[in-house]
Amino acid sequence: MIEILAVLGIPLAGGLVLALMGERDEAAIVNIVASFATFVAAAVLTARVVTDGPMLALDKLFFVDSFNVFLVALTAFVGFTTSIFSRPYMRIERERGHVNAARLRLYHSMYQLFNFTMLLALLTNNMGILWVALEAATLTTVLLVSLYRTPASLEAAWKYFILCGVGIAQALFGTILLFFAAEKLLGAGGGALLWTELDAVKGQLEPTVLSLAFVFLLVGYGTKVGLVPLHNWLPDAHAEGPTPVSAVLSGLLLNVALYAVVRCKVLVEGAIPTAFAKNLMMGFGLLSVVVAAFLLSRQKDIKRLFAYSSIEHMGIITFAFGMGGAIANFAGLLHMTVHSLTKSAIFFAVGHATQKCGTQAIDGIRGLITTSPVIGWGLMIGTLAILGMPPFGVFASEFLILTTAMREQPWATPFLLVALGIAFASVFSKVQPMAFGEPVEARLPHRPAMIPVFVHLAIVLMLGLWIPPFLAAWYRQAALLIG
Amino acid sequence: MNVLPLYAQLINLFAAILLLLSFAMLAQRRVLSLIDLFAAQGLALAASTAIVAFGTGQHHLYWSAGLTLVLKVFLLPWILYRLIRQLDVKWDFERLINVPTTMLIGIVLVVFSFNLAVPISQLASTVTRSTLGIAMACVMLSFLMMITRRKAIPQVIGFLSMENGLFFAATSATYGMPMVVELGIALDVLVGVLILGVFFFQIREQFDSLDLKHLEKLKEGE
Amino acid sequence: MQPDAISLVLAAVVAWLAIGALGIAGLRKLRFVSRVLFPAGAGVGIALAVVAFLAIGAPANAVVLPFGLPDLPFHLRIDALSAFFLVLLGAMSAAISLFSAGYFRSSEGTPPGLICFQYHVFLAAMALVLVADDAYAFMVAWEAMALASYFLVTTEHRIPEIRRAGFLYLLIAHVGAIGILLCFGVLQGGSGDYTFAGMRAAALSPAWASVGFFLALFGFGAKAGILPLHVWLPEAHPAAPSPVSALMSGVMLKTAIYGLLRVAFDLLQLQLWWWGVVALAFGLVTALFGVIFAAAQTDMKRLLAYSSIENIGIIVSGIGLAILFKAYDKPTLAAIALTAALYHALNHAFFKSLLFLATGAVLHATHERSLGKLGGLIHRMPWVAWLALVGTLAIAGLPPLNGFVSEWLLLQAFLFTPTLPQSFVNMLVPIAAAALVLAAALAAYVMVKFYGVIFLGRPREANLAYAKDAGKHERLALSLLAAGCVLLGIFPGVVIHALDPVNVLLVGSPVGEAAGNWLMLAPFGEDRSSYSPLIVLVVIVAVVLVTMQVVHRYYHGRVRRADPWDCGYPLQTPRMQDTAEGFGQPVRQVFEPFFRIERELPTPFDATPRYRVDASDPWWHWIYVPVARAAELAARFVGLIQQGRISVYLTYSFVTLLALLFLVR
Amino acid sequence: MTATALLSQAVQLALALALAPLLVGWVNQCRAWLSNRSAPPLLLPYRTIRKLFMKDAVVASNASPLFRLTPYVVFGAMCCAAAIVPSLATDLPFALAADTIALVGLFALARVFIALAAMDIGTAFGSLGARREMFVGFLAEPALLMVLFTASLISGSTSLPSIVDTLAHRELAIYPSLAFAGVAFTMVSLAENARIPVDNPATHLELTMIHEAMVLEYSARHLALIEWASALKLFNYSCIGLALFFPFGIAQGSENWAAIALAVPVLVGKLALGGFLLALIETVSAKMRIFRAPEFLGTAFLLAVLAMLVHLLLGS
Repeated sequence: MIEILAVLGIPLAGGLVLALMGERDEAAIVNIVASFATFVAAAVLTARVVTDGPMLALDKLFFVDSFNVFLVALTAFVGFTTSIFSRPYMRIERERGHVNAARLRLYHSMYQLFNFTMLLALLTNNMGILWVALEAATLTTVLLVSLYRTPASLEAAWKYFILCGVGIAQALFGTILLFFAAEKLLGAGGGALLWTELDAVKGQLEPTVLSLAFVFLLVGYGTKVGLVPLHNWLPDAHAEGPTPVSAVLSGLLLNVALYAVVRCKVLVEGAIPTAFAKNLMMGFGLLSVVVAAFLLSRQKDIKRLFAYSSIEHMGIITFAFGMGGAIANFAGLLHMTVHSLTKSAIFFAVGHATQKCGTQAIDGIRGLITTSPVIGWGLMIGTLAILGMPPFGVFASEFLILTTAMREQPWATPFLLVALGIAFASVFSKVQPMAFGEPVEARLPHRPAMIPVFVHLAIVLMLGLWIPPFLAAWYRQAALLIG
Repeated sequence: MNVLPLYAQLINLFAAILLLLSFAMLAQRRVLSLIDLFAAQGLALAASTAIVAFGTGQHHLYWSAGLTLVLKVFLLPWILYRLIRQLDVKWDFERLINVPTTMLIGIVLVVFSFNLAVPISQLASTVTRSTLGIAMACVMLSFLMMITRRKAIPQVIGFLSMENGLFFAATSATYGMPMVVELGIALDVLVGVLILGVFFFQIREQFDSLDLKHLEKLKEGE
Repeated sequence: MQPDAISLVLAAVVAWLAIGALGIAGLRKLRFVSRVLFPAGAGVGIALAVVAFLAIGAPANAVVLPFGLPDLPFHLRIDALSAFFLVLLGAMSAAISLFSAGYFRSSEGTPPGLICFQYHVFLAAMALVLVADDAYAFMVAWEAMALASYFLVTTEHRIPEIRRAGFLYLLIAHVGAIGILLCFGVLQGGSGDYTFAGMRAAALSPAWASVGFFLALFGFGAKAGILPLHVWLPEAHPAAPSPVSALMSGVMLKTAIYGLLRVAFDLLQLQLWWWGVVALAFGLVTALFGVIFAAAQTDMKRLLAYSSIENIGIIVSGIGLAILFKAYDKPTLAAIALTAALYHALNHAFFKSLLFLATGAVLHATHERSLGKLGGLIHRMPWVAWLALVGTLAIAGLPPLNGFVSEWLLLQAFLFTPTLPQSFVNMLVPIAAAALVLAAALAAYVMVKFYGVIFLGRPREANLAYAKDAGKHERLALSLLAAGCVLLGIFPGVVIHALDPVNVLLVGSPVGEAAGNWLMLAPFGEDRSSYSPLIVLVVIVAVVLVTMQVVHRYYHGRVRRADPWDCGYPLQTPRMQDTAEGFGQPVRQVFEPFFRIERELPTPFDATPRYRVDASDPWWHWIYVPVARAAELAARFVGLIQQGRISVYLTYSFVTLLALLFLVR
Repeated sequence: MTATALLSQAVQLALALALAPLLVGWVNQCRAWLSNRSAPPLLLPYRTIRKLFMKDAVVASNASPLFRLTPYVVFGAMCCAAAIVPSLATDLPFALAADTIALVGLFALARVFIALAAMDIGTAFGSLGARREMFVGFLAEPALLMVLFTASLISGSTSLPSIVDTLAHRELAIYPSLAFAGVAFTMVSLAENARIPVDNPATHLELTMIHEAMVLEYSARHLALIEWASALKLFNYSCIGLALFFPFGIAQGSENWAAIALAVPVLVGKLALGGFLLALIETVSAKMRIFRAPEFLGTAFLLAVLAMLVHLLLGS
């Protein structure tokens, strides 16, 4: 209870404080401290849930079970490491005149609020609040994406806003339909939107309405997940915002949106006897993987490249959850974890690399290993990890997903094989000369914060070789929950 | 077939008005008139919400009605008016698809939405269930409007109008969502419009116009 | 308590990893790395070989490590098959590490400590591949192996061609790995049990088993270099430092063979005859293609890379034959075919490592990889040259050296296919045997070219006169490998006897007692066929010695040195010798359809006539270029959907929504 | 393995060493007759070899030890081969050491060494000869093996004495496959022994030579050994041909000394006839361009494969 309030309250308060205190040198420190406090609170909450089991709080308004608590912990953790990374990064941006004091103030404040909205979306039990939180997350990130006020960033932010706004409006319609269906069973009071209540009666919900609702919810939240063909905002928003924002967008927001989809899927699965929801998710997942793989090969901007890689991985996770079953769900959850850790680590490395070379163009970044081995190896290892090279965790989950798919959905495997192959070729052929090759000389005015990169990669490496028992137990419970 | 109670008939009437306004917005060429139509839609929405509240005794819907009235009839149109005056974009504008075609597509969408809503409406316990189809049609029409417009402001108005359709669905088909959710939605909409307002200025500052054709640089195709 | 084999293997792996970690610690200390760490690694290799050799005949033993996936900790197990390949790994790594001790210089692009790290991780990963007993551990080790070798290949990463080679290598390795992964997905049979024990227990339908087998053939074929997945080999081998090429060609390709054997004979419980036919066909086509291309190469390491493709083809055809016999329930014959394949794997490891290391020594001495600029090194580098001669004769498949033994066995196995009940398969024999013999004969051609152009004749460049012979580490390593080639050649009976536990494990029957004679190789009895390399060697040596004695005793034995005669042509220059291109010309001409040849012919009026011919790999143009183009085209097409126009994006969402709504009603 | 067997082995080897130059002389004589030239003496090859042994060896200044070693190795390999091929009797203890496949391997060994030696001096002709020799070799070797395989399939053994035993001493059967194989074998032998139409042993016409180009740099005892070795090679091939296609008269076992004694004149007669036929073929055909050789040997290869297929189809 108190932990939940702390998890939500600290970033909210942090956002307000940062908004009020204005841009000073300490703002970045406050940002880190607030993020760290959030992380500690999340850790405590996690410990509570691990020991005591799922909990409902505040008149059933908040609900924590093994599925969302691990996402809360992950979100708070990546939020914290990103805040560490963002300090030198934004300082350099400031000194180079890309942002001014007012914008930096906006940035810090919005960063905290964004964390708040994500945590709210994860923790709430109310499908309506979930929607509100996700919409609020869109709003805060729109401001973050447009931070540089360049034509490109404005365009990206505008597209992001309109597409996600419209998308999420569909999700609201889906939520209304859900409410409409549940209200008969649960009454018009607040109960009809509470996930726990819905989950309890999901078998009796009207299938026709629910399938209709699921279409709206999937299209709505799917837009935020970045499922093809609803993904068009994603690469723009990732590429044009500040890199810490790209890191949290890719590493966290997509996860949270996918979380929403999965919550809805659980309800719909319970209500509809057919494999409708499964097939839909598998179809979207596969389409995303394939299309993203092809688009990867056309990228000239490093951040865009990894944005498409995020689409690809979201596709894989969606496919896994669509397939369902203990192993696939386990793998999907694991993949969510390792993807957000790896992808954010990559964005950290990319952020410093782009600052070092003064460009986001892939052709302009060369020979990082020679000039700054730390950034170069960070990028190289991160890329190999995200491409599914063992012994990193991404491989562990892809291993489970692919082997399961081979038996359960063999028709999908040729697509996956082709897509993963093309994705590998596209990404690696672009990253290899960036890390290797003849160096481009440049210096950074501040020491880059590379610790988060290696901490993330170390965790991912560990997850590939050894998943701590408590984490495994946790994933298993969550996998069971998802069904 | 038994006759519906008066309030239900009134709601159906307002539903029809909403749909009509949606069509009108789809066809409207002038920005200012578009805002007027949007305000009118908000008014119809508020009225219907109030009637639902009156007819069914769901008193929290009065709050919703009031909120709608303030937000969608006064506040948002006022903001938009101000924006247009400051940005000086009153003139007519071209569009992607011509009006008759748009209307034809719109009619097809309405038929489709009704078709989709009929089996669901049978299940509802509310008297106003048949409005679900209309609400869906409104959402679809707003969507269509957003697709066809090439300027930023009408696109946003389309977006807001879509919100209206959703709101109508919430109130008439289900007698309203829980209050906390509605407040949240309203807050989001308000903040969204404010942010968009800021955006308009920035876009115009960067591109000297609010034409969306300037916002087509980020792409993959050649 | 005596430690069991698997713990010792694990200890070796850990030792290698530790040596690698020490390399990181001494990142730029060349002396420390080369004088201490690499010899230590060689010591571990010897120990591993001994342990594994003792384990071949011993019962399998297993261990479960406390990490891995939650329900799937790493299972390790050593049985006869793994032990055999571990022997190979241990022996090769010992020699190659020894060579590396003298080879790496600080001028290479990557610091020596890092190379040491990557090198030992590579070794450790290969060892783990061979003892992995569940799909996950296998895949982790497999890809770690690919990754470590990738970094080794791109040691000099500033050169764009080397980066390209590394990229191509890793790409094909990765796609192959996905194939293997899917293969394991099939083999687990939906049970969710990814241990090899579980896979053995899974009852697969023939259709699923076939899917599994062909995925394995694809996946392992990509690593082994089976056509048409071979294109990375001739790129990666020249790019890598020579010890790494030796390790990759000598050992890493064999891990793919190991994997194929593991899946085809151990994990799959049934074999269908047509798998064998397909494997045989792929193997032979690969062998022929590899050797024909080797003949046309002008870069010594590329030539060896294509020769590796050839040898892999021979091994795979042996495996195909073994599958064929096994499917028709003729275990003894299957054992002979399998023995031939395993033996050839072993032989290839020895002579190919020897030759790659020799090219490494040449490369260091001359800084030249192109055959067109070498020549006459037998005078400057006698050690390397004479030891390389052993390898050359062995790889050319000449008695009494080791390459001949395995080819002999394979041909013997071929001669007994007519006992199969299927007449179609019987008709295959002449063609298959002919292809095999042709490949073997061409190999001799290729190796004469290789050896003759590098070591014999006159130096084609002036600076070759300053070439220095290899150092003592290198000499020792080369001598060990050459001794291996000879010993494996003249004591085949002993080797085959040692291989029998593998045969029993995989095909359920030993080759038989007849083959176990140390002197004589006679798998079907002496009246059917027999071969005794030792006697052949003794007789040849005896004749040579006797003749020498006689000639020198009864005649004067005087020797006078003079200019070469050459039909009296007076103005001889080294440039008038056959170049590598010239030597390859007959093969290019005869097998023209296999090549993609670009010629640049001078006209009679050219003041500076230039002749250029470029024979490139057609598979590149037949498969890879079209695939790349198709992918590019598809990408461009897919790119079109991302127009940049927001209305279009909204339309996508809208249409998606409508389509799904339409679907749901 | 008995003492008599060893003795018969020794006799056979000695006979091969002794008769090989004679066969060459005989073929040369026949060729001269057939082309209406006055014939050289029958014993000329012996005299040549003796003369060469007497001379001072002239070795190119940049020759490596490999160059000087090669003649001995080639000679050794050919002796080894001669010990395997049954010419008089089938009980050859040494034949166990190498079957037909190994025999082909021995020929290849000799070929590789001589080609390497040819490249060692680094002259234009040397490497040209080496290249062409290996070229002919890789075309001829498969065809030869196919021929031997056909015989092996018929007799169920790859050991030459067993093949001869089967073909000569079991019940008489007509093997149509052997007809094809015989033609193929003849063609291969021509190529392998540097005979017209593939090569011409009597010429030093620079651009057409193969074998002679390789041994250009050899002189004196080295050349003598090489000449002797190539004579042995011709002898071996002839004996293989006789053993496969006209095995009659070869003694079975080694106990029967009378049979062995009888086998000697039979062998000489067969060789005389074979030598004459060889000379005849050489006389009536013309030397081919080197790049016609693949067609020629390809035909041989095809015939050999056909022989095998015929055997498999007809079962005989």
